Amino acid sequence: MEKVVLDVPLLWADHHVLKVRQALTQLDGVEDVYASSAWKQVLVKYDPAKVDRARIEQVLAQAGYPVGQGQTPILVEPTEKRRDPRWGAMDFRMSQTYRADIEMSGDFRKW
Amino acid sequence: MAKKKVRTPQEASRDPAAVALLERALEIGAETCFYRADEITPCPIGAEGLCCRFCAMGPCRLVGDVDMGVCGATIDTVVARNFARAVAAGSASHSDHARDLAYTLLAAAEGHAPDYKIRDPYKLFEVARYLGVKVGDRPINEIARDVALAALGEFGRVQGELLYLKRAPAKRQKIWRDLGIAPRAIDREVVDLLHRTHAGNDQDAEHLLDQAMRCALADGWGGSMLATDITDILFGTPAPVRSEANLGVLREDMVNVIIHGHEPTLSEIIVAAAQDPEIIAYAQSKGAKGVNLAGICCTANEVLMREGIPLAGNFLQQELAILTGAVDAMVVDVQCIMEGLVPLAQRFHTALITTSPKVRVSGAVHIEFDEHRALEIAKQILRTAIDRFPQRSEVFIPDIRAQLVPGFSHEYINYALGGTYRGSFRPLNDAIIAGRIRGVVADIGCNNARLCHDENHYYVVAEFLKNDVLVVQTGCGAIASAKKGYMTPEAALEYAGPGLREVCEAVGMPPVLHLGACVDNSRILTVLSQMVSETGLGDDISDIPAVGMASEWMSEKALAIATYCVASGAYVIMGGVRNPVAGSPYVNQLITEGWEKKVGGRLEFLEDPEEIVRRSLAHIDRKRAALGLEEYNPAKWGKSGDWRIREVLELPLEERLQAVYGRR
Amino acid sequence: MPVEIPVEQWPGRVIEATIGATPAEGGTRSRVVKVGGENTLPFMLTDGEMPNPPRIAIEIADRRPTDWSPLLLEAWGDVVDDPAKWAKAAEEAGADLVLLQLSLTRDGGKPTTAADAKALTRAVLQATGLPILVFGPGQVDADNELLVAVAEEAAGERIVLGICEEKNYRTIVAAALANGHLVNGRTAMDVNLAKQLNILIADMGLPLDRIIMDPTTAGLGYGIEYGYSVMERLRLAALQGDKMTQLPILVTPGFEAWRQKEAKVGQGVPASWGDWPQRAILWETLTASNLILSGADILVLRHPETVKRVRTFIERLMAK
Amino acid sequence: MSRYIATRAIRGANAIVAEAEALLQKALAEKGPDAPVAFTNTAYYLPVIYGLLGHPVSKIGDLVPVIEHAKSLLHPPPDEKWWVPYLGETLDCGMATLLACEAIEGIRFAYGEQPERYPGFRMTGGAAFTSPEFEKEEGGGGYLNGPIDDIQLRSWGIQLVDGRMPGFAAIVGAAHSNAAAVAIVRELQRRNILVFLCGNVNGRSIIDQLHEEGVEMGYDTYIVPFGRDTIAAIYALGVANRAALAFGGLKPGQAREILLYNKYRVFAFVLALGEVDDLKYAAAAGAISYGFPVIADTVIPQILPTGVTRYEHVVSMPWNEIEGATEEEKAARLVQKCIEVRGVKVKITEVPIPVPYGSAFEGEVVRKADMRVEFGGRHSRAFEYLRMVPMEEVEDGKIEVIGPGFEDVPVGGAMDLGIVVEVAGRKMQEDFEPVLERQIHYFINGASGVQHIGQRDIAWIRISKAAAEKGFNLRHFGDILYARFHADFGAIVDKVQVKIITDPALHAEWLQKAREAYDRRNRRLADLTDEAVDTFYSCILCQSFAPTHCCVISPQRLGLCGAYNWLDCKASYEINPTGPNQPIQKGQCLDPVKGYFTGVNEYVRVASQGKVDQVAVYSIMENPMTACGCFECIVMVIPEANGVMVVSREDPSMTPAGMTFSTLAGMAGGGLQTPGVMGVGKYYLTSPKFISADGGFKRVVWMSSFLKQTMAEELKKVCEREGDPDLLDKIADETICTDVEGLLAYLTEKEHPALTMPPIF
Repeated sequence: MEKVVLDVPLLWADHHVLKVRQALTQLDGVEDVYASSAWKQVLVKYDPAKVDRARIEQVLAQAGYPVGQGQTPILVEPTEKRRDPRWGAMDFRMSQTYRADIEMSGDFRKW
Repeated sequence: MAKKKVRTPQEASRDPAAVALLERALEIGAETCFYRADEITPCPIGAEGLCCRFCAMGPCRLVGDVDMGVCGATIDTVVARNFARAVAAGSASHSDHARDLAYTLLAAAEGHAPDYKIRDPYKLFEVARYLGVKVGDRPINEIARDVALAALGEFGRVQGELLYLKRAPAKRQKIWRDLGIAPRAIDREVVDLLHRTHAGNDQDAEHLLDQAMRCALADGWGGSMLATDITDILFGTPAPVRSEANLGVLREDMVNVIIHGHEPTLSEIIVAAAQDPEIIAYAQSKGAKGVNLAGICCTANEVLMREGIPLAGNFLQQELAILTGAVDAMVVDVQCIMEGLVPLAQRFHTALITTSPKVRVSGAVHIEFDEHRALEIAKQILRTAIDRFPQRSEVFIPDIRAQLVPGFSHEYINYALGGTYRGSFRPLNDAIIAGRIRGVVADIGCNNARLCHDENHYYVVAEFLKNDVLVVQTGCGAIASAKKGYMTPEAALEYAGPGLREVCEAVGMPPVLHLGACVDNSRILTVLSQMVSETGLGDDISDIPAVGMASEWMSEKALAIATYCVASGAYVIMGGVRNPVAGSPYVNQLITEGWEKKVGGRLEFLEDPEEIVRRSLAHIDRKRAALGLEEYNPAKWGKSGDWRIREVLELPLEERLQAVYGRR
Repeated sequence: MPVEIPVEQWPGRVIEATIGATPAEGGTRSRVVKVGGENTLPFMLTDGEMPNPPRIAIEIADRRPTDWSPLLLEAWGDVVDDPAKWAKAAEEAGADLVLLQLSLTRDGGKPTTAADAKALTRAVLQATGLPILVFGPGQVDADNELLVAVAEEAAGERIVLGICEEKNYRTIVAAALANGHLVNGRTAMDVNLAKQLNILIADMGLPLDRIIMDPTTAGLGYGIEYGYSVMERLRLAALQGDKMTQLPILVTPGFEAWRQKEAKVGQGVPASWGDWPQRAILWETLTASNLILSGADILVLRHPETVKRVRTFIERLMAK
Repeated sequence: MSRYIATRAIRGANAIVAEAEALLQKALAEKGPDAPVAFTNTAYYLPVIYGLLGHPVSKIGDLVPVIEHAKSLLHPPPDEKWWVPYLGETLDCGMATLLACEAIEGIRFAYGEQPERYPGFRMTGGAAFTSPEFEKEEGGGGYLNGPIDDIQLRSWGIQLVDGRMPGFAAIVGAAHSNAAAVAIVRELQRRNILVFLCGNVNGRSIIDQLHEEGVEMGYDTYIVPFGRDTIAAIYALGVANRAALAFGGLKPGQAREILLYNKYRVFAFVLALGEVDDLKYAAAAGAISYGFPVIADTVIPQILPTGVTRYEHVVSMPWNEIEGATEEEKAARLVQKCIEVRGVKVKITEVPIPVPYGSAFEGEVVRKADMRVEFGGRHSRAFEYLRMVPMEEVEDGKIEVIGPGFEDVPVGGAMDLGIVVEVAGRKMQEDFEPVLERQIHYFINGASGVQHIGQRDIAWIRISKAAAEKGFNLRHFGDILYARFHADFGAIVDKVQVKIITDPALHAEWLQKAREAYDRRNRRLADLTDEAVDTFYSCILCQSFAPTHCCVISPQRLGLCGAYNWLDCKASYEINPTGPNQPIQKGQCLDPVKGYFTGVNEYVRVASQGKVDQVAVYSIMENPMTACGCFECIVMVIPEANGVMVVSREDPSMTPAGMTFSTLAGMAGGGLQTPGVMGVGKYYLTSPKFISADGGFKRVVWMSSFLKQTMAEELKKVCEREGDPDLLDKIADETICTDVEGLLAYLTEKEHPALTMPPIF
C-alpha cells in the first residue's frame, strides 16, 4: 500500500471535504482518505496495483478539485498601499459611544 | 562672546540619517540650526519668563534685586503674562489654520474651488450634527456650505459658547462652566487674552492663567478640532496606509519635492498633480523618472495620513533635507519654517517656494496659493521644481528609512475595534481595565535644537512600550517614532510588553499610533471623551490613566496644546528645555497644584526624560488605583497569539493532524 | 376678593399604556383601552391633564368560584359557570376590561393544563370585544406553564399577563415579549420593591409602555392607608421624574374588599352593621374610590353594582 | 484577532462570498429570479439577513443585493509583513460570511437540498419539516433538522430569556472520539444548554458520532443536528437573530442592537471540534460579532483580550492537554471552560441533601441530648474560611472531604472540623471574602437537624441524631455551600469548590492559614477609613416604612441597623445592581470635620424625595443623618450635661432625657432630621468618626448598661484611643441615674470631660 499527500487549494471548507471524499472513496483501490480542509491537503492510501496517483489526481480534477491548481477565490485584492478602499465607503461614523452599547449591558446602567 | 563647544553630529541627533547629514554639513561647511543652537546661549532672563517687554518703559528684566517692573508689575504677573501670550499665539496659529480650511470648504461647496470636493460625506454629516446643521435629504454641497458657515461662525460667535464643547464629558463641561472658562468664540478668546496681557491690564497671575486656559480650550475644542474635522471632510478621514519615513525616501532618479509646513490644502492638490501624466511627462523630459513627494513637519503628517506620502523627516530635518542636494523644491506653507533654509537652498539648486499669503521668506520664490485655481498653481510649483532637476550637482541621500503604518483617525480606531457593525471603544477600555494596557501616553509636539534631536522621543516611547503603555503620537514626535520603526505592526512583537503586545496582535495595529498633525491633537480629546462615555474609566477625562507630553517642545503652539489638554483634565509634561515659568514659583505652583485643583490636570516642565517616564507611570498607576482597577501585572498576560500554530504548520500533514490535538 | 389657586407643575408624566388591539392593529378587539398618561395628581385637572380616566376591569373566574361570596354569585347568576358568558355579562355590566383569573385546577380537581388555558382565553376573547387581562393562579410552575400558552393563544391581542413577581417574572415577561403583550408586576407594598421590579422587567427588554404595576393594596379597614400611601408616593415619584415609577397602577379592590368579614359575612355579625348586601357593595365601592384618589389607573372589581357606582364616581371627578 | 486567524478568516470570507455569488448566478439562470426562497415554518424570512439588513428575502432575486452588501464588507487578507490592522476588517468579513452562508442555504432550499438528507436518521420529538415532500422515509426520518421552526424557537426562546436554559452551544466539526462526542454533549445537556450540531472533519461530523453511539437527537433532547457542513451553522445564528427580534423588541435592520442583544442576553458560544478551516474561522469571526466566543479543542491561536465578546474571544484547549483520565473528565473540563469564557451562569435550584432544607430551619436548636456529633464548642475546634483564588485553581462543584468522617465518633461526641470554601469569579474581590464567609452560617443553618453558631474559628456546628440517621454526612456541608453560593451569589461567584477538613495535620495547617487571613482582614478593616475611599453606599432598604430615610454608609459608619457595613453594601451592589445599596460618589469634600460631601448631599436629596437637603455625616447637631426606626441605639444630646446619652434598644428603663427608648424612637425615626437626636448602629460608637464633629466619644455622658457590658472590650479600647482610659467609668447608666440632676452630680463627681468641653450648642 502506498500513500500520497496532495495539495488541493480549492479544498477550503468542510462542504468540499464531503465532495472530495465522495469522489475518492468510490475509486477502486483507494483504501483510506483523509481530506483536510484546514490544510487544503488530501492524504490518500491506495493499492498501487489497482490505482495510481495519476488516476487519483484525475478523479480529483473531475470532481472540481484539481491538485495544485487554482486558489481560494479572493474577491478583494490588496491594493498598492493597502489603504482599504472599502472602509471609507462605510456609512458609519461615530465619535460617541453608541447608546445601545451602554443600555444593553446591565453593568453600566445608571438610572 | 567666546565660542561655545559645538556638539558633534552624534551628540546632536539620535537619528542616523540626521547624523550622516550633519557630518556632511561639517564637510561642506554649511551652517544649521544645530550649530546655531550651540553658538547662541539662550537668554537666561527670557527663558524663565522674567523679561517684561509689554511696554516701552521697559523692557524690564526682573532679576537680582528687581522684583517689580517700572509699572509695578510683579514677577508673578510678568511670568504669567509671558506664558499667556505664548498660549494666545499658539491658539491663534491653529485656529487661523482652521479658518482657512473652513473657507476652502465654503469655496468647494459653492463651486468656486473646483479642485476640491467632499471626500468624506459621512464625516460631513457627523460634523453637521454637532454644528446644528440640518442634514435631511439636502444636496451635499448645501450641507457643506452650511457646515462651513457654521464653522466660520464659531470664530466670531456673538453669544453663547462653542458648539463643540458638548463633545466633552458632561462633568468636564460643568467644570468649565463653573470656573467661567468655557470658551465663547475662538477669535474672542485670543483677542481677550491679548488684551489682558497688554500693559496695565489684568495683573493677577491666576486670573490671567484662567483666561489662558479658556483661550487654549477655544483652540483644542474649537480651532484645532474644526481644522481636523474639515480636513477629514475635504480630504478623507484617515485609515491605515503603508508608508516610509526618513531622508532615505528621497530618490536620486526622480524630482524630489518636499512639502513642509502645516496645511494640507495645497499639498493635497500637489499630490494629485504629481500623478498627472502631463507633469510626469514634463519631468521625464528633464531626465527624471517622475516626481517624488515627501513631507516634513505636519504638512507631511497630513498627506501621510490620507495619501501615504512618505515622511522625509521632522522639524529639525528641514535643513538637512536640503543638504542632501537631492531636493529640487521645498514647498512651504505656514508655521515652523526656518529662515535658515534660504541661505542653504541658495548653496544648492533647491527652489524654496513660499505659498501662503501669510508667509513670505526673503530670498525665497513666492508662488501664492489660491484655492480657486489650486491645481493650476500646484502644477506651476511642480514645473518650477522639475526645472531645477537638471541643475542638481552632487547628491548625498543616506540610505536610511523605516516602514510605518499611520492613519489612525478616531473613527478608524472605533471601527478597528469592532468592525462596521460593532465598532466601539469597549475593547480599548476593557484592555485598560483589565490591565493589559497599563495606560495611555500621548507623546506629541516638536523637536528642539537645544536637545539631542529625537533622543527624548525615542527614549520615552521605548520605555512606555516596555511598560505596556499604549502610545499615541502626532506632529514631529510621531515622525521620530516613525523613523525609529515603532509604527510598524511588527514593532508590537519586538518592543511592547506582554499585555500591549496581545492587544496589538488582536487588532493588528502598531504599538504606537500615528494620529496625525499637531492640529490633530484634537483627535486625542475626542478619543478620551469617547473612552469616558464608553464607561468603566470614570466619568471625566481626568479619571483616565493617561498622560500627555511634548518631550522636545519648542513652539508656542505646544504650550497652547499643553494648556488645553490640562484644562481638559490631562496631566501634561513638557520635556527637555527649561521651565518658562521658572521665574515665578507662584505661577509654577498655579499651573501644577493650582490647575490640578481647578480642572484635574496639571502642567509640569521636566528636563530629565527618565523623570518624565517615572512620573508618568506613577501618575498612570495612581489613576488606575483611583478607579479601583487591578494593579498592573504584566505576568498575567501574553498568552494569546500565533506562536503555537507556527510549530504545527511546520510538520508534515500526518503528524500535523495529530499535533493539533496538543502534546500528551 | 379673587382667590388664585396655585398650579403645581410636575416634570414627569405617567406613561400611557395601550391594552388590546383592534383588527387594524393585528388583534380582534372592538376597541383598545388606554391607561395612564396623566401629568398631575389624580383629578387635579387644574394642574395638569389626565387623558384617561381610571379604567374598570371586571374579574371573572375560569370556573364557578366557590370561594366567592354568595352575594357575588347571586349577582352574576348562571354566567359564573361559563367564562365566555360571564365575560359577555361583564361587558354588559359596563366594564372597560375583562380580567380572566385562571385557577389551579379544573372542576373535579384536575390541574388546569396549557390546553385548558388556551381554550379559556380563546373563549373569552371570542365572547367579548373588550381588551382582556389574564392572571395565572399565582403558583410559579403553573403560572409559567399556563401564561406562556395564554400568551401564544392571544398573540397580537395586547393582553395583560399577570402576575409578575420578583421571584417569578422572567418567563411571563419573555412570553409577553414574544407575543406582544403587556405584563402586570406585583410587589409587596413598598415603593422600592415596586421600582426594582419595574427595573428588572425593563432590563429584560420589555418597553416601559408595556408594563403595568400593581403595588398591592388592602381592603378598607385592613391597612388600606398603607397601600394608599405607597401608591401616592409612587405617583409623586413618577411626577417628579423618576422614570421607573412612571407606570400605570393596577389595583384589585374587588378581591381585597370581598375577602373581609364586613363584605363576606352576612350572619353572626352585630346588627348595627346593617344590611349585608348594601354593606358589602359599599365596602368594595369605598375601597375602590379610595384607591382611585391615590392614583389607581385600573381597578379590578367584582360586583356589577359596584361597577356602576364607581363609574359614576369617576365621571363626576372627571367633570371639569 | 490574531494575524493567522485574520488571514484565514478573511480568505474564507472571500471564498464563501464568491461561492455564494456563483451559486446565486447559477440559480438565477436555472430557476429565475422569481423562484421562491424560504426556510420552512418561519415568519422571519432568512432570519440572519432579515435581522441584520431588514431585508426580507422570499425569492432568489432578493438575494442579489444581499451578496452585493456582503461583498462590500470584504477586505483583502493581511500581509505577512508590514500589515495594516485587521480586527475590524476580519469582523466585517465574518458578517459577510454569515450573509453568504444564509444565502447559500436559502438557494439550497430552493433546490431541495436542505434540510440535508441523512439516510437512516430519525429525530426524537418529530422533525421540523412535516410537509409531505420531506417524508420520503418512513415516519418523517431521513433528514437532518435544518433551521428551527418558529414554534420551537418561541418555546426555547422563553427559556433562554427567563434563564431556565442558560444558553446554547453551536458545535462545529467532530470530536476527538465518539466517546468524547457523547461526553461533551452530555455535559452540556446536564446544564440545560441547548446544543446545535454542524460541520465535519474529514467527512465525519459530530452528528455521525452521536448517531453511531445511539444518542437521540431532536427537539425533545435539546440536541439539534443542523447539517454536516459548516454552512449549516448559520441556522444557529438564525436562532440568535430571531431571539433578539422576538424577545428583544427589536426591529429587523437594527443590526447593532441585535448583535448587542445577543452579546448581553443570549449566552451562546461556538465549540470548534477538530481542525479548523478557512470557512470555520470566517464563520467564527461572524459569531464573535454576536458576542459568541469560540473554544477549540485543537491548537489554534488564542485571542484573549476582551471587548467584542464579553470575555476572551478565541480560546484553544488542545484535547490531549486537557487534564483528566477519561474522555468524560476531559469533556467536563472543556465544557467548564466554555461556560467560563462565555460567562454562562448556571442555576441551581435544589440543595441535594437527605434532610429538608429551607429558611424555616434557620433558628433550629439541636440539644445535647439529640445531638449525634458536634464540631467546635468546648470539646473541639471548628473553623470556616472562604477565600478567593484564581479562576484556574477552582474546579467548580468539587467537594472534598479530607480526613475521616464522624462515623467513628461516639454519639454525642465532638471532632475537629475545617470548612474551606474556595471561590473564583471575574467580579469577585478580596473584600467580599468576609461578606461571603458570613453567609456560611445562614446556609448551613438552613438544613433541618443542623445547628450553626458563630463564625470564623469560633464556629460551632451540631448535627442531630435524626439528621445523621437520614444519611447527613460531612460532604453535605459542601453540597449545601456549593448550591447556595451559586444560587445566591452567582453574580460575583463563578466557581466554587469546598474542602471539608478533619485530617488533624491539615486541619492545623488550614486553621493557621485561616487565622492569618482573619488577621489580614481585621487590619484591612482598620485601614478602611472614610478618607481612603471615593465611594460611600446608600441603604434604602427601610424606605418601605420610612419613605424619606436614606442611610449613608461609609467605611467608618455602618448602617444604623448594625446589619450592613460598607463592605456588605459594596458586595450587595455587585450582586444586585438595582437593589437598595447604591454607590454614592463622595464628590467634593465641603467640610471634612462635619462631613459634608457634594455627592452625598446630591444623592440624599434625590433619595429622600427632596425632604433632606444635606447631611453632615459626622455631626449630631447639624443636619444629622435621618433614621428609619431599626437603629440599634439612639444618641441624644443632654444639653445640661454638655454631652450625649446613648440608649440601647434592649434598655427598657427611663433615661435622663425623661423618655424611654420607645418614646425616643418616635423622635429619632421616621426619616426626619432632628438635630440633637440620631439613631445609630452600636458599633458606630467605636468609630473614630462617631459624632467627631461634635467632640466624639468623649461627649458620651450616659449609656445603657447593656452596651457597657456587651461591648466592654471594644469601648475600653475607644476610651484609650480618646486618651482617657477611665472614661467608661465616668459615663453614667440607668443603674446610676435616670434623671438630669443625678447625672450632673455623677459627672461632676467623676470629672467627666464633657463638662469642660466647648459648649455642644
